[in-house]
Amino acid sequence: MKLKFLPVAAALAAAVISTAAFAQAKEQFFPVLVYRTGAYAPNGVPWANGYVDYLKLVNAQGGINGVKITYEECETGYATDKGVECYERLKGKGGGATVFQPLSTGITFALTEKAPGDKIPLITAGYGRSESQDGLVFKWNFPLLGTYWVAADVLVQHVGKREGGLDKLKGKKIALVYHDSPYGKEPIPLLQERAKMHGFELITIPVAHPGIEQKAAWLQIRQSRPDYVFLWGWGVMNSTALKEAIATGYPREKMYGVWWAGAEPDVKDVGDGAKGYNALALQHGAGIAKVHQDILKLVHDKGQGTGPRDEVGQVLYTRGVISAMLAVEGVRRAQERFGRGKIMNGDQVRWGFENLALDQKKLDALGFAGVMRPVSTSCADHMGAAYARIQTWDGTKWNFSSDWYEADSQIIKPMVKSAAEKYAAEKKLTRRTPEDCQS
Amino acid sequence: MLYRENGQFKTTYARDQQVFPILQDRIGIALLLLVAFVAVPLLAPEYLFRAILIPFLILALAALGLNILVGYCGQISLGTGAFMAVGAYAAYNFQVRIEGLPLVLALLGGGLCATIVGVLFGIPSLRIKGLYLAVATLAAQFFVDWAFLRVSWFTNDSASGSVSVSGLQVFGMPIETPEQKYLFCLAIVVIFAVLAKNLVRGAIGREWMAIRDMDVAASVIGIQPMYAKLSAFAVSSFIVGVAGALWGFVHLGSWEPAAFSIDRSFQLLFMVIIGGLGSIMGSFFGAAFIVVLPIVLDNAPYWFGIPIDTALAAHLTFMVFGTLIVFFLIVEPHGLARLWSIGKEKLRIWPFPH
Amino acid sequence: MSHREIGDMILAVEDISLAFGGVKALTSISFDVREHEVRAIIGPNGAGKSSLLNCINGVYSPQQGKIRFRGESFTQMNPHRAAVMGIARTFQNLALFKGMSVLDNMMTGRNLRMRSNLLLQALHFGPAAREELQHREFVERIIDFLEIQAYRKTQVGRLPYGLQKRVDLGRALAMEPVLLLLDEPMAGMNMEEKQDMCRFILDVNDEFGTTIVLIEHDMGVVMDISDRVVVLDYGRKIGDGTPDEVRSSPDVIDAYLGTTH
Amino acid sequence: MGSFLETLLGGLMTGMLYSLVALGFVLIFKASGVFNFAQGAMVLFAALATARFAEWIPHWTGLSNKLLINLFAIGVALLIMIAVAWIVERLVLGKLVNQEGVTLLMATLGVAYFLDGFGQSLFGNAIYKIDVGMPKEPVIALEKVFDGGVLVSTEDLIAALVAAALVGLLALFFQKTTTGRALRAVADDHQAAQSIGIALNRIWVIVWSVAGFVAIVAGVIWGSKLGVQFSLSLVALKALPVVILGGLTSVPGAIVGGLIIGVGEKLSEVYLGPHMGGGIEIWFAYVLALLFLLVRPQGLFGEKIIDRV
Repeated sequence: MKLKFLPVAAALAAAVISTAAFAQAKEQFFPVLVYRTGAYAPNGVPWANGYVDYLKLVNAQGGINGVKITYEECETGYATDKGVECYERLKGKGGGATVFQPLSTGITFALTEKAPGDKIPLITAGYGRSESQDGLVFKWNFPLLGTYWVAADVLVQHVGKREGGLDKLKGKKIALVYHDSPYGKEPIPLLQERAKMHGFELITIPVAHPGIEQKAAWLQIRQSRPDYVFLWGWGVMNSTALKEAIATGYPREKMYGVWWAGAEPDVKDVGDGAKGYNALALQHGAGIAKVHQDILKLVHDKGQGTGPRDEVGQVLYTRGVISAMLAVEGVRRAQERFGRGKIMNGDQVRWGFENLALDQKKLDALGFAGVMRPVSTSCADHMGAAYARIQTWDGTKWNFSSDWYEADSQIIKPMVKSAAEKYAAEKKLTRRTPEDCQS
Repeated sequence: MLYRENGQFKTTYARDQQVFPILQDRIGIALLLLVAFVAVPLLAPEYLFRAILIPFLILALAALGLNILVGYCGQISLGTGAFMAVGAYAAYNFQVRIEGLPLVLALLGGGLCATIVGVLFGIPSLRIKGLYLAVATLAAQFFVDWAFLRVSWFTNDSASGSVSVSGLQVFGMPIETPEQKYLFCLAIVVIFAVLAKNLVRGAIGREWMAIRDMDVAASVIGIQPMYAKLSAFAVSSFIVGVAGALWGFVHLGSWEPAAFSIDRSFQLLFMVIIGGLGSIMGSFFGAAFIVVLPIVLDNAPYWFGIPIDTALAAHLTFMVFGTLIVFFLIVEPHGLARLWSIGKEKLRIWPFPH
Repeated sequence: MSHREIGDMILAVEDISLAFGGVKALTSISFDVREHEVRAIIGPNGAGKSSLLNCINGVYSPQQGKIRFRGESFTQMNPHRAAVMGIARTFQNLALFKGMSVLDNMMTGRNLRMRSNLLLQALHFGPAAREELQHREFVERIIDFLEIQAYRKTQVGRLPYGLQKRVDLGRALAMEPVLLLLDEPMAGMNMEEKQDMCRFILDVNDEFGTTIVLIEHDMGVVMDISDRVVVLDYGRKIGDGTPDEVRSSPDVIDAYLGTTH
Repeated sequence: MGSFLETLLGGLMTGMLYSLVALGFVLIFKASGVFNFAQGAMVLFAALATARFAEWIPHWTGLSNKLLINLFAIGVALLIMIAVAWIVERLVLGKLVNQEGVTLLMATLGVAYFLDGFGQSLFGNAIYKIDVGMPKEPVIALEKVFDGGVLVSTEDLIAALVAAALVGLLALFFQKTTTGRALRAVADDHQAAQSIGIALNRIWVIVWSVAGFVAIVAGVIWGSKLGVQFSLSLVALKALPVVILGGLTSVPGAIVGGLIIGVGEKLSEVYLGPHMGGGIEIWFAYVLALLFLLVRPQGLFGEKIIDRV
């Protein structure tokens, strides 16, 4: 058996490599890790469609300074070991992968260990490990636009404001209903920090994968009567949470979801019941901006749309678009230094991400006016922005219901530093020097 | 014509008791090892190592461990993933808490902890039989998963509950490149395979099989069911634990309990049954089949340049996989190992049918 | 008949009663077995013969009564202790280890005598290997004795019934038992198979001087080979003595007239 | 006290649904000795079929009456499940007669993989709605007695009632109808059943169809609660401790076991959970069943196994 499989697999793998080898000279290869199947598919699919559609758009507009984009999808099913297999499968293709975006905290953890060896950057826009903001330790991780600590911090700020000042949170109860996995646990340290500062009580209620069994959780909530519920769910867990909230009569107005619990699939089939439910917006919300019109015009109208047309402009779709845009702009930025119209390798792209300077003008030019705020990263700060807004579901669509909040770096910075230090110590890494930052 | 035992007379029982009494088999194995240890590291591309060979070896080891329990002692377990998890997290703790502890010791330590947990959850087997036991072992699965998510001490208080290791080395040699990792796993797997083979062909192996085949008769002969069953659980979960540690340390590098979920347990049971219950070699066949098949299936479209929607491809993989499972169970319920030995028999008497 | 002198009492069953739920299987049975003798237990189906053997080697535990074996007395045996003390047993409807080879089946009979620990066995080294060999040699002697050399490596599941019966006997003999309990060793055999089996049993009794308690239906066989006979009917003892005494006992006669032919 | 009652009720109602899924296991195990791990996949498959046809039928027929649509959809789903049962018998079980229990178990896992893939590539893999007009808003009872009253989720209540009705129906079917008796005969002894002229394969098709029907009902109930989506196939896991607690071969066992597990789970989560960091219900059920088995290895109502020599 083994003997039989070795040559077969070897041959096939060889075939893959060789095709990669003589891949057309002027193409930049983007691997696309997706999950279009399994428990989390309903949320994974629109993101993937947005991501791919944007790559198609860039090609339709002539590529990155003339460099065409090639891409290949690989199905991870949100499972870590499948994710690793996909990573290994795609990292060598098309002359070398540009950047990976696993859209899974679990996979991110695994790839964080592998990426440095292969010199391939990871973008984890709005997820991943919060301490990876510290670029001096996490050279290859880019949690652009925000981490879970940012999200949690903004939520606390918002409910504080709603109470009329953070000091008013004293004696209040906030329940965190979270997906029992690294993803769901990320915000806990920050919330505990804030709880200490403002003297509110934090009740943590884990929900086991995939999150369809929440009756007990919500009975607890009904009994402990928290003033607010933060929902850290993904996939079917979100809609289930809303349904149980209805079934146990917890007011949706007092529920706040993270930006992964604030999209159409989470509320659609709950319908009117979800009216009043709030969720964070990772900068952008839903709706058609210029970039969407371009995609409709240059991709969908050409019959090349990846998903259904009416999906364009949805929350997760747009997040996919933004993620792809960030990846592409990293390459563009790298080209400015290492040569326009050239193919960038992982190391060069990393520099690009480290020196992103997407000001409002650039964003408007790209068609992202009104979708997001400027992002500017540095060697030390791999996040680039820490802003978010609250959006509210009115029964048919998401509307913004707050203006911008910026996460309090006073609180997050030290946490990031100490966590990153701990990681560096475990891995026996030394912080990067200014010289290294120039590279 | 080449495969014959004619003229190979065994003059002593010692000769007769060799693992591979037939010369050609010995040569075959020698060649196989030569290829595995020398040729493969030289020839195979990185993807083959990282995505196929290393997972194959580690899961084959786990399947080997499970096979001792299910195949030899007849105790069905659906908690294998849990024992892998115990091995992995225990090894992790040994590594981070004991400064400069050699990797091998950490792995074996992981194995030992898995043994303890395994025996603990094996105790019900003294009263519960068959499918009841199988489902009961799920208790281990879910409890252990939960414990590693909840008790932050196990994960060295990492905020996310995910742990990671790096800078692996054995006797001063680093285990970083795929080749090194592959050879390290291969060495461990070969050693364990030999040890396991010795066990199952020795006294304890006979006790396990006796319990499996006819427990009353076994006890009449003087075999103590308690000792036989618990020793099977112990040996099995030790091997499984080491495999788990390897899975975390060598393959993933960073993991969370989800890496050892119930799906893993089922996957391993598949390997054992498809490969062949009560066969060391079967564990390898099964592992190869279950690891390689899905990858081949969902790579196939790209290799043959058929553009196919990712979701559809994944679903087709599911369907083909399920169908093949059923197909093999129908064709040869005793697993690939049986097919293999039948093939050998045919070859031995070829060209004469009888 | 064989010429070896019967020794003194080795096994005594004293007033044994056994019941499953309400059903009485045995009611106050008593009898004894002397060293080196061949003791037969006969009786119609469901007379409780097998249950009696199961009590003797502790598979069942009787509600009342004692079993005295080699001077020690037990209110209830357990299989392991019985085995350790040298009681071996074959089964009415074969209880061989179907998945294992003839050789391995017999080797299990030696397990009690194997001392080397798991680690040594795993390394298959030094004492472990040597031990394995010694016992292999012993088992080979039994294989020769039972004339099944050709089937050493065959899975017992694949053997014809008659041969399986032999393996069953061989497995018991491998234990070098002091007392051998045979549960219908000739059931379902044809004439010459029976003759072979008789020969084996007598030889065992002769050469190894093993005491034998056997259950058998075939009256002819019983009368030929056994020194003394116990007769059971509906779980009660209705006769005990030499074949001739039993044959002439009225209770036995009508018990049998009542059931057979 | 009020909260205790709520938890108890919640547990009982969830338990009723567990019983329903468990029943699927028991039926098949009784008649064919197969421990059917495909039960979960069948629930998902049935739910997907129902949900999608409920969407499509209006398009095709222009039908507008919700009740009719749902009935039609369920009807179609039932036909499909019968087809599945027939195919499974033909292509899988029929070929695996008197194999080891564990081999059959693995075969059903194979079937499960196939159904998961097939169902989703046929019907899609987004979240779909089953709207059988279940009331969503809860009612508060006994407000006089306890402060805050006792909250009763009407949806769960109805679901539980439907489940209970179905369970009762099946119990009757087993006791009264000739087919039911035939099934029981098969369960007790395959050879004997055949000898008195019961065609096994026919029986198996029937049983799997009945299990398919149970899957539909379970699928519709869970589906309208959670939305129809891959995760539905995981509800079957919740039924495993139920079947071993109740005994693999006992219909009443499935019912009582379901209630015990349901209540045990919820009480443990709500009252023990907070002290243990939460999320314990996932293993509590199993540990409960395990401890129970130590006392009664054959489960609550399972037949005792005596091995004779």
